[in-house]
Amino acid sequence: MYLQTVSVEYSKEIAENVWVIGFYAPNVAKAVLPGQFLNVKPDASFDPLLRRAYSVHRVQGELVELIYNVHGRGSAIFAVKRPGDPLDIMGPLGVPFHLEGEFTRAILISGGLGIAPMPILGDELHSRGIDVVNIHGARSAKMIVQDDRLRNPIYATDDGSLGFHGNVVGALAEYLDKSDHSEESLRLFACGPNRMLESLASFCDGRGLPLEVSLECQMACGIGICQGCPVEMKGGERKYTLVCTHGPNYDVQDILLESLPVEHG
Amino acid sequence: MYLQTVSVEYSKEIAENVWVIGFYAPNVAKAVLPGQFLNVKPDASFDPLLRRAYSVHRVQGELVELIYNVHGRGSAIFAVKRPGDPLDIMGPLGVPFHLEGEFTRAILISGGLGIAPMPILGDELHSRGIDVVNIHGARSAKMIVQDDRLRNPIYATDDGSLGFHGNVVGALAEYLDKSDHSEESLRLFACGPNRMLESLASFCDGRGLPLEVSLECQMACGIGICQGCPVEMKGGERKYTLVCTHGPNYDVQDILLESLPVEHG
Amino acid sequence: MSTELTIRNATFKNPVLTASGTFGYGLECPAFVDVSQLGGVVTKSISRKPRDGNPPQRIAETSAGMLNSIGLANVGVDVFLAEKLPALRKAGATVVVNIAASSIEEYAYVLERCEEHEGIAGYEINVSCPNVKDGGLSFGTSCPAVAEITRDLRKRTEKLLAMKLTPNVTSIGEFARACEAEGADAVSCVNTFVGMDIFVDSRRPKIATITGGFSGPAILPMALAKVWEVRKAVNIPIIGIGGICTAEDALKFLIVGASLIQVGTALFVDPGVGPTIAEGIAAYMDRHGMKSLNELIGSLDTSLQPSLVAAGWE
Amino acid sequence: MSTELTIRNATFKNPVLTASGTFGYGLECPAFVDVSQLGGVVTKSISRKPRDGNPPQRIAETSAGMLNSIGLANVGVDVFLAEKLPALRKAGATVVVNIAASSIEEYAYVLERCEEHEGIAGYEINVSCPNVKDGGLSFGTSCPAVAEITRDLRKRTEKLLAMKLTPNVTSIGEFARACEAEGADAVSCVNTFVGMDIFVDSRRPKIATITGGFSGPAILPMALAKVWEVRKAVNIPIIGIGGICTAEDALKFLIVGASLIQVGTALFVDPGVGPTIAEGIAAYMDRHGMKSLNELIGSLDTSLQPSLVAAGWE
Ligand SMILES: Cc1cc2nc3c(=O)[nH]c(=O)nc-3n(C[C@H](O)[C@H](O)[C@H](O)COP(=O)(O)OP(=O)(O)OC[C@H]3O[C@@H](n4cnc5c(N)ncnc54)[C@H](O)[C@@H]3O)c2cc1C
Ligand SMILES: Cc1cc2nc3c(=O)[nH]c(=O)nc-3n(C[C@H](O)[C@H](O)[C@H](O)COP(=O)(O)OP(=O)(O)OC[C@H]3O[C@@H](n4cnc5c(N)ncnc54)[C@H](O)[C@@H]3O)c2cc1C
Ligand SMILES: Cc1cc2nc3c(=O)[nH]c(=O)nc-3n(C[C@H](O)[C@H](O)[C@H](O)COP(=O)(O)O)c2cc1C
Ligand SMILES: Cc1cc2nc3c(=O)[nH]c(=O)nc-3n(C[C@H](O)[C@H](O)[C@H](O)COP(=O)(O)O)c2cc1C
Ligand code: FES
Ligand code: FES
Repeated sequence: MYLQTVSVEYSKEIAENVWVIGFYAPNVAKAVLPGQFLNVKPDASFDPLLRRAYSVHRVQGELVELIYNVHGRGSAIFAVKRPGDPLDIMGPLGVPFHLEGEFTRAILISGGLGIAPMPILGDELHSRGIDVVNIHGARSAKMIVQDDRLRNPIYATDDGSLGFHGNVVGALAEYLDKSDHSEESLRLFACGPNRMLESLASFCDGRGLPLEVSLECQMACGIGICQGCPVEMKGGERKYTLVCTHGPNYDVQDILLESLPVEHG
Repeated sequence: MYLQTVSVEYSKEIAENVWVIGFYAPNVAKAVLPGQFLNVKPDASFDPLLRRAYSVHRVQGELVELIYNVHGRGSAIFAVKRPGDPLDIMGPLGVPFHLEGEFTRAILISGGLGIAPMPILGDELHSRGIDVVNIHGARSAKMIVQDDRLRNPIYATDDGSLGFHGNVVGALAEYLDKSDHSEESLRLFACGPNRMLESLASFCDGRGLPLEVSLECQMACGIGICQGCPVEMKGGERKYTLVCTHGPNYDVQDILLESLPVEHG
Repeated sequence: MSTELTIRNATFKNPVLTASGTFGYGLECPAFVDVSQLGGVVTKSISRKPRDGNPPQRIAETSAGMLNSIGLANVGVDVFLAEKLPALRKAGATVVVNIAASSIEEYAYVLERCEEHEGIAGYEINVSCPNVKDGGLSFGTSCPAVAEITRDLRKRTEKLLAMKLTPNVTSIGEFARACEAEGADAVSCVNTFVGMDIFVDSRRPKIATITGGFSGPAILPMALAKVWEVRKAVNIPIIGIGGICTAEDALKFLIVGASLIQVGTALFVDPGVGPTIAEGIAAYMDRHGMKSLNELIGSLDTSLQPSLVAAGWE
Repeated sequence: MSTELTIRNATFKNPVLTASGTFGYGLECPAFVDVSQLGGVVTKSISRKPRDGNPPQRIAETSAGMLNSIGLANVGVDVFLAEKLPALRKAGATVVVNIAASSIEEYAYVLERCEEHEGIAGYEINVSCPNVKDGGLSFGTSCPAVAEITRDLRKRTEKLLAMKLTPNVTSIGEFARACEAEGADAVSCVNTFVGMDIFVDSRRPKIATITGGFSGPAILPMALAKVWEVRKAVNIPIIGIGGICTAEDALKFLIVGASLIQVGTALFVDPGVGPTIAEGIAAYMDRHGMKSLNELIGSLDTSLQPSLVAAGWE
């Protein structure tokens, strides 16, 4: 884990309100595992005060990329960063996606900015010889990040303007129906709005599909020293798990998704 | 008086820790009079919260220039502005230098950043057919803004690295001794550290020279609504005058310079 | 859709007022600010005699806030009534006169002088003043003193009487209850918090009075909590104050339970922000299909908050 | 030049401690943070039994500050003593155990359990806890309750006993005097202020408990004023806390009268800032030719402040 100031290479809009920020960080590029995040300080001011968590999106050599929505005051500051501007990052943080166990195909399901951790995860799985399919949904075509490097993408839009007309759960159902792959050899990874994760979880539960989810919740420290990021567990000894250090990636069986708030900020 | 967001043309260092920031503001360029200032918001954050006052340095057509030291958190933000960045300005504010009355030669005396209002003042006096002499002092040559456009400059440095070896009061005494000009037709204008103004004031008092000073003091609003910027008057009905709206330019006879604090921030 | 609101016999065309001491007499403001577009203007605190105020320096900036020790500099009630009030009326402002004093008699004197004049919508009583009889301790931290001032002034006016409370007490709800019991029409929450700052190199205080009044966006969460405490304590209208810079900030106070709000420190950054905030509130009401301010005021939804008795301590 | 300081029998190698609840158990911190370079580590509040803490959400960001309602989540005294304390000692930390409880008996129980163990430099008592006997009202806002806790615990330990005061009272000096009178070695000033924030669109509170503890750079001027008030009230050492992010901030507290300081919220932004601040203090002392912390502590120069009796009201 490193705390350092790097220099921005670019920060640019790649789909409607989807921005990518890239910078060279050899130590992070080398250490980071899929599903881990960086905690980034918007600027030196105390307003905004706290760091923001961003999943590592992709690593190419020593170049690290994050993607983000311009949502509030923190991200608005990232959006006006220019090449050469300093960027204060801490990480990699969190427990990576759990990739142990037997599976031959992985379905990476993302809603909106939930696409963030998928490229680095897809790359890793691919290098392990696992088939990767991406199901990526958004409200409309213009919000979809159409990235040629995304492995086997299936797009879903609420308004039908691109790919499957409907949400990612619908697209997943269709894919599974058409697919010749045996469901036993599948592993699902998902990231997106909490309500999307809930409906995906109940779908997977019905079909007996193993699902790993990457969660978002309000954080202060990102390293386990504030106890600010609890999510309720489905039984077990402890009532809560801390998303920043025990997560953000969980087997959906272990947590109570309903305990996650709908709103942030 | 205007409240508007303009676009930065440049912000660059022109002497050791002396920076100039330029922007087009046709309405301000047209309205501003020598000695007036703008109140500038460092950025959209609430930290720093308040606007900073900057004397208008020079106007060329519709281009307005301010100069500043990088001193604290506000000015540090100005220093990293790039061409095209937004700049939130309010002004022109304050009572301009008093130019009424008979005089044929003006001596503009400045210490350090006190040079700020002198170019625009020199230009105006020159256009009125008045001779202009600038006496500009700093600790050392590298902190001196050597600007060819400055009218008849005499430099003074504490370390003797440029021009007169000593402070501006010494340089002024030397100039007056050498000058053939009658002291009756002179008017002095000064801006600089409060302690420089004090010693200049006592010098002028001794010689019976009319001196107008441009003051700096901590402000919150710059427009007379907070009562935060008092300076004590030398008698008169009211005890205090508000630097932002009754000043910042005063006949030195009217105010108690000693009541100005040495420290800011 | 209407943003108008009446308290007692004072009607405000929208819920956005300027806070005392942060907008001068409402006359200094630049040409682009139209005071008639404000819900109202609360004047700088007016005292019996003119006051020079405290020596410099009076201001220090802090993270997202500022300290002040103006010392209630003002022109005094005579000049106010003769010069400032007529000008304010002419400009179309709804005027609330804020009164400061160092004894109950003096509060009464200033208010009664005002009562002789037309064009005052109501009074806001600044109790964060040194009580000379009590050795200079602030009236505002003594509940009996605040009750007594309220009782006395209530007898002297039929106009809107709002008591402006200090947040620097253990239980602001208690003070609000005393004001309600003595017939105040509203409570203004809050005045500044006590703060302090120093220069580390000279090791001297930044402002002449050592400690001063702390205001600005930094205090918003505390001011909001005080309004919430007062909302639970009384039924009279609350005027919410503290760190409001945007329509979103103002909405927070209205939703938590304020009927009107005041903008203070934010005016130093943008003297024209009052009408902008009023427009933002109206736009929000439109977006949420609200017809009147009453649908907004106190509409905080706590139904999803977990029961803390169950979740809480042991 | 030395930045060492001893209070009672606890010696701190420099005046910078981490604040309770903002550094976990001092063990979660990343590898680049060396706890042995800190003056000390104050643990998360430890209670008799483990506590899950409050439901989400527990955190909200505000201008230059944040709200929290963690609900004193902690592993309980048994696990703390068995697992956390030995690890902390091994890491070379000077350990101050912060204790939370809902009754005097419980405070005593936790402290006595700690007394059985080596390697504790002292105790900090968090009195901002709900007193079950008093219907859940905080001990911290009742002066007799704080006095009683101090008296009781003083009898039970020869170690450093610091009472951590809440700022949410009219007169914090009074609480400090009670602690001093009952034998406390120091007072820690301050715990969090009460704050609140809401989402305007859903009109719901941002944190589960509606109101929460407000901390961060926003509160610094108020915390500093509280330390100043306490400095004038008592002679025992003060531990200054509130919004400290830089060496300059820390120096302000020392100059106003704190003997030690604690860094809290700033650790969330930079968990390694403690040693940086300690270095900055040492550099300042060097620059000013100071040989010991005592030359710094309480060295505020108010000689130039105008006499406000003369300048002030009427
Ligand atoms: C593990 C993790 C990974 C994340 N990865 C990404 C990512 O790859 N891309 C991306 O755009 N965002 C991601 N987020 C959300 C991100 O951290 C920012 O909080 C979000 O971009 C809000 O931006 P803001 O600062 O402009 O919002 P503001 O309104 O300024 O935020 C105010 C506060 O609310 C918090 N907050 C607001 N929205 C969220 C949210 N959705 N989740 C958590 N906290 C929030 C902020 O962190 C901040 O503390 C992630 C969050 C977590 C916890
Ligand atoms: C009428 C007037 C004209 C001015 N003209 C210039 C100019 O042309 N060039 C220039 O560099 N500076 C000028 N100043 C000072 C300027 O307003 C800034 O305050 C100063 O640059 C401090 O910069 P900062 O924001 O980085 O300091 P910070 O440390 O961030 O300031 C903290 C607070 O202290 C105040 N402050 C700090 N230093 C001063 C100071 N010297 N005078 C008044 N307030 C201060 C700031 O305004 C702010 O409120 C002028 C001040 C006044 C009142
Ligand atoms: C410079 C200044 C002067 C003030 N003067 C007064 C005053 O004369 N009377 C009064 O009741 N409140 C006064 N206040 C308090 C404000 O009216 C308001 O209650 C407080 O600043 C909190 O609001 P804000 O954070 O929006 O500024 C003053 C505040 C400031 C900043
Ligand atoms: C997330 C969080 C948790 C805290 N938990 C405790 C606690 O368990 N016990 C305690 O005495 N204080 C606790 N505090 C208060 C801090 O120790 C400190 O007094 C306060 O935050 C002010 O300092 P700061 O502004 O530097 O954070 C907590 C503060 C925060 C922000
Ligand atoms: S964000 Fe601080 S413990 Fe998880
Ligand atoms: S700065 Fe506000 S009155 Fe002068």
